[in-house]
Amino acid sequence: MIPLGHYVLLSAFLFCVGLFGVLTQRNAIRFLISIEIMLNGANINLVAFNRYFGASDATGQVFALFVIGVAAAASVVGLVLVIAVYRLRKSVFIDDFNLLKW
Amino acid sequence: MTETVFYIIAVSLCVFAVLSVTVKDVFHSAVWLALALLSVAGIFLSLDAAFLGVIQVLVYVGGIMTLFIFAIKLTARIGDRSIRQVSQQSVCGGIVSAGIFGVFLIIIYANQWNDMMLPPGQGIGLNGLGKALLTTYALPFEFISVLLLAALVGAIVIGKVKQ
Amino acid sequence: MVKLAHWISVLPFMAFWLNIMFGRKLGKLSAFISVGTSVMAALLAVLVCMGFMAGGSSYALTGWLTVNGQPITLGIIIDSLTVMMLLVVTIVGTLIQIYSIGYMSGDPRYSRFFAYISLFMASMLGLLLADNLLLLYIFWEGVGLCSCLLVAFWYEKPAAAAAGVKAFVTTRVGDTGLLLGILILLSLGNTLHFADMASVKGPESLVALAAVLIFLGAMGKSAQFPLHTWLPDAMEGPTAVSALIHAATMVAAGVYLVARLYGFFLAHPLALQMVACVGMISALMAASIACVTNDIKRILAYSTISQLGLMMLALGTGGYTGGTFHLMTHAFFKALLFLGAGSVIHAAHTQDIRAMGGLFTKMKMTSVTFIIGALALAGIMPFSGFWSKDEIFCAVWHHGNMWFFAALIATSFMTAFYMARLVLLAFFGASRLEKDVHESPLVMTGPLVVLAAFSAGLGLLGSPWCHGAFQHFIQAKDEAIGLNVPMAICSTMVSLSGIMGAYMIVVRNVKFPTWTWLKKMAVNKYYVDELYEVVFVRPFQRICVVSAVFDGACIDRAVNDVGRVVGACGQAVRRIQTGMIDRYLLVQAGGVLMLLVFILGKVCRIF
Amino acid sequence: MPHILSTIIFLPLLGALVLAVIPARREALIRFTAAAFNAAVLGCVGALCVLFNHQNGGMQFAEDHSWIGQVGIRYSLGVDGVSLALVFLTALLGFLACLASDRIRTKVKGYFIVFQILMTGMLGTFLALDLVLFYMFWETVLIPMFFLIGIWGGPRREYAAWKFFFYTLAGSLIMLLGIVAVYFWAEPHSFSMITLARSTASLSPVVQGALFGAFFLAFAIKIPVFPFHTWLPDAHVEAPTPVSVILAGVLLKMGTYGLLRICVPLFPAAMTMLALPLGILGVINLVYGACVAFAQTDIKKMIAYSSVSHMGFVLLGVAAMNSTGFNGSLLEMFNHGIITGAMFLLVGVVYERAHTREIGAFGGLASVMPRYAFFLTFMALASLGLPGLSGFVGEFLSLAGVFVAFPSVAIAGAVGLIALVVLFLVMIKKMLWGSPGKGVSWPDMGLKEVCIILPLVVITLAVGFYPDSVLQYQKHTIDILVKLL
Repeated sequence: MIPLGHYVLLSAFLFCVGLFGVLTQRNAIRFLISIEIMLNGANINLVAFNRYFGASDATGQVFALFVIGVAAAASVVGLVLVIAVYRLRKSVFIDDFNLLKW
Repeated sequence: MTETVFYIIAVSLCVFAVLSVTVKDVFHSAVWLALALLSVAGIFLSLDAAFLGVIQVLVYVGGIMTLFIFAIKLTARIGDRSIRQVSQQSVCGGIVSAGIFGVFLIIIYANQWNDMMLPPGQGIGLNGLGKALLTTYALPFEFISVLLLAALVGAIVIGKVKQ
Repeated sequence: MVKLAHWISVLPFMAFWLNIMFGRKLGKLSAFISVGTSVMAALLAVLVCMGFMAGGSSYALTGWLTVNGQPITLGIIIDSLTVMMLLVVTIVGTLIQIYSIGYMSGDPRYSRFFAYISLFMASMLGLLLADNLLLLYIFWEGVGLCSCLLVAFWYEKPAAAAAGVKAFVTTRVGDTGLLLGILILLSLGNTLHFADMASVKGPESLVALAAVLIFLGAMGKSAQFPLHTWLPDAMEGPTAVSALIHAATMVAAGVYLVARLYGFFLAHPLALQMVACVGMISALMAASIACVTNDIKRILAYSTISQLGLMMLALGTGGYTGGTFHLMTHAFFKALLFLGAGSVIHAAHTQDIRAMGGLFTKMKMTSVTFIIGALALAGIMPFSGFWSKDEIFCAVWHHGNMWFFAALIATSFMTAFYMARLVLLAFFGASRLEKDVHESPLVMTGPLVVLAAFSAGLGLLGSPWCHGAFQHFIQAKDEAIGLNVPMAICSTMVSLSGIMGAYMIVVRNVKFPTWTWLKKMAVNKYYVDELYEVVFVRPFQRICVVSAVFDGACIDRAVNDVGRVVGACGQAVRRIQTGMIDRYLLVQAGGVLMLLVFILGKVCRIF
Repeated sequence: MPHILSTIIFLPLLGALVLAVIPARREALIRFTAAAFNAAVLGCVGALCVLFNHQNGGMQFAEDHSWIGQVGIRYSLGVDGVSLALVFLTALLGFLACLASDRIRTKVKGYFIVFQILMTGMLGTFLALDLVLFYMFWETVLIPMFFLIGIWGGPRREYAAWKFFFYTLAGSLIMLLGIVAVYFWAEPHSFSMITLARSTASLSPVVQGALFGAFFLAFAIKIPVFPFHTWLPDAHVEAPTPVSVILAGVLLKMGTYGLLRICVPLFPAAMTMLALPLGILGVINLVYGACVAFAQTDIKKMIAYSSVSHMGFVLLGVAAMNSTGFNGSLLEMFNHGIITGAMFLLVGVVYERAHTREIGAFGGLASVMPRYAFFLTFMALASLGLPGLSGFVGEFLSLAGVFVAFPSVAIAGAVGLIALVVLFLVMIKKMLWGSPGKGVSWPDMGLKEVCIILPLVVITLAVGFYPDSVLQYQKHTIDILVKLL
């Protein structure tokens, strides 16, 4: 039998790896990839708690579904933006887009 | 038996995630991500959330990954590999994320529910999930469709090449 | 009749406003307005004198101010001293204004001169009529202002402008003493009215300090020792001004103040002692300087300081009649001498007596009157100077100590010496003038004759022939009336020896073995001016420049620095916004981490 | 006239609205209506003076309506002996400054609208009896003055305007703190000065001292007291002449009025405790102001510093803490407003002809402009405290009052007076006497300029000869004030 702790540990690990990815990437697309990893980490947590605690109702799973939906919408818009910016600045690296500085 | 399967999938998931984040080439990173998403689907199955696993495979691996591949192909240029992918502040990022992971570990091990075993009985089935979706969560369900539509239209508008 | 006394001061004031407002249009007429009002004032003064003889008394006019709960009322004081001074000032003032019609005839600001003269007359007469110290102080400053305006009348000359400012500031230093004296008396709850000045309540030391401070005001106005430097410089003004203000009236105000507060001063022997000492020092010092100066007006200026010193000496040693009598006679003959000098300068266009000579033959009227004045000043028998100086001799002999008497003898000797020297150099001997010289017009010599008559005859009032009329009039309390024959012989001997000395030096040019360093000191006026320059004027200017620089550099910069510091902080904080997204995310994640640590540590006590 | 005070305060505001309607190019009409409204205000204040009952020292023509109910802030106005003279001074100087504003040629409409708002602010400050209302009017004065200096000023106007604005604002914010603190510490929570006067007296001296410190800082910057005075010369040098008249004539008095109206009745224990430091500050103001003024070459800066030293006298009067001292300081405020207002008008006359303020540029003006010379000499003598003119009476009463309390301070003040005398006499010598320099051939004062100066000269003479004409109004109020101590 798998204790709940392992699931939570797994999702925490995924979340932190995603966070590390977000903090260190220069490429905008890898940035979005890392965000996907973080979101999946959260999903695992949701479903795990739903299974272990409230198995009778489906709140956890419904939320996981919505997370997937929203993540999809977000990454679509993110990628399109990256492509639009790429078309303008011929670069995908985040530190090139620093117009909004002092 | 299912424990060993779960642990195999979990470890592979962790490896894929780490690889996806650290590998040099963007395309390889995307591929590792796909594998990671698949293993997440596996985890869902082990949690008796079969529908979710399927949705995960369909939406994430099928939909979003193709998007990523397209994006990578559109923006990747030759010689991209040589450019340094990791920003100067990788060390700080690592420390902060490790710190947060450490805090999470502490939270996990400081709580009593982490060694709780799987309660008997099956998780909620598909019809329970469907009933919940269309009754208590009907409003968010409608919203999510509107959201996806908006994202769609927005992506088309932004992505349109101006003459 | 006495109730009209305040008009004596108001009439010239009206003349002042008329001349100021319509000065340009009036032109020559302004002279007649001011002389007219002056004559009316003189007549009023005579009427008031007769009214006083018939038992007139002081009267109050209106309430003015309440200070420390003490109502101060304005009033007019009528007593022998005031009446005497009123007569002196109005008569001398009128004669001098008549004289200055001729003297100032060609001046472009003719009407403004007479306006200032009228304002001066108004203030001086107001000063005499004031019945309390505060009202006196107000007119006291008015007189100071007029002297400053008139000294700086020809303000094109920088020397005249500087002299005017110097006059006003030096007298203002003295007046601050008077003001502080008034403040002390007020703070002790006295009413400042002259009537009850004798019985002043308050601690002995504080009231003595008030007396000394009030005398400081008198010293400033009467150009006594420490504050005398402005009088010789005030000779820059027209000679008529010097005659009226710096000989007869304004400088006498200090002596008048001491005489007016005589009861108050008598109650504090310390203050009287100081009056006598200051008088002695001023007399000796000024007389010595006068012996060696060559500018005719400066000789007379130093002579005035010296004579005022004698009056202060007399008052200081209890000689109330001596002081007041000399005050009256001195006003006339010193005015005469100044006007004579003015007529000489008007004709010879030079003020240096060594460049004059032989004027006696060319300017008969001026010379005769000038010599009468000189003899009166020297104190020769029939003239007024002898009688008043004799009173001082008696007073100092009876009450003063030996030092004062020795100083008196020396001053009389020197007075006779420099007057004889002046007369001999200016009027006799060979004429050293380039152009020929003609007598001044009648409008100038007329007043000279009248003044000469007064200088000659006025002394008899105090002589035994009129059996001490002046002493009775002035209600002297303790004087022994009657001529003290040996004292008279002694003073005459001193004066004659002074004249003989001058004759020997000037005509026979015999070289007396005088002490050279004393002569050098006297020529340089005992370096008092330079001392004040080094001690007061230059440090004040330096303090001002330093404080201006301090104000600009320290306080102003401090305020601006506050602004700059805030700006600098703004710059520093601004650098954090680098525009790099991952930098923001890192800071955000760090924030989350710290938040988690804080919450878990503090709130949930997990650590 | 039930609401005469409100009409006096808001008439200029009405004027501003009317001016807003007039098209900008009709400058003559704008000037005329502005002058008309100011004349109307002066008329109302004149009527107020006539209707004012001398014997009654308390508040007259009081108006009291609730304004912000929840907190208890009331719209309460009132005039008594202390504020009557200053309201008259404001109305008079406002009217004369309005007449003297024909030198302003750029953006005339904006100028007069802002000028009217300034008038409202000033009149309100002197008539308000509610601390918050007082604070509101105190702030409304700042903004128009900032624009008046900032837009129509001299070359360094921005710097001067900003400095003036921030300096005074910093002080008044601390005063706001004080107002709120008083509201909470006083027993019956209220903002009205009258009720507070009764209740704060019971506070402990330390608390009163702290509150007094907060209020005093704002007033000290406005008066200005020694360390906080550096904004004054810059503001004066850069302000156009009519604004300079108002700045010197009225704004400085708001600080000292605050002392007399708020600090004395509300914090009597603190005032008596801190009277000596106040006196010492007054003497420093007096001597320091005169010394620095003596070393200035710019005539306006010299007069600005000289008004710093005149304010030293007002501080001495307040430090005396007795009826003579208060009478003296209040009279000195009125006289200083009249005299320094006239001095700045005269400087404006010369500046308009010579377009320079360097004293070295003038010399021998007396032979070129005799009428101007007469007025400048008259006003200089009045400000150096020549007896017989109004300057002396205020200074004398202040010195007499402070002599009773602290003799040494009074002696230092009297000696400091000599520096003031030297300052003004040397100014007269440099400007008027001496031989006229080359190019010094300007026309003498015109009829209009004389008519503007004349009322001030007449008032100076009248108060100098008969000070009771002003003192009678304030005597009884000050007796009540002294009884509070």
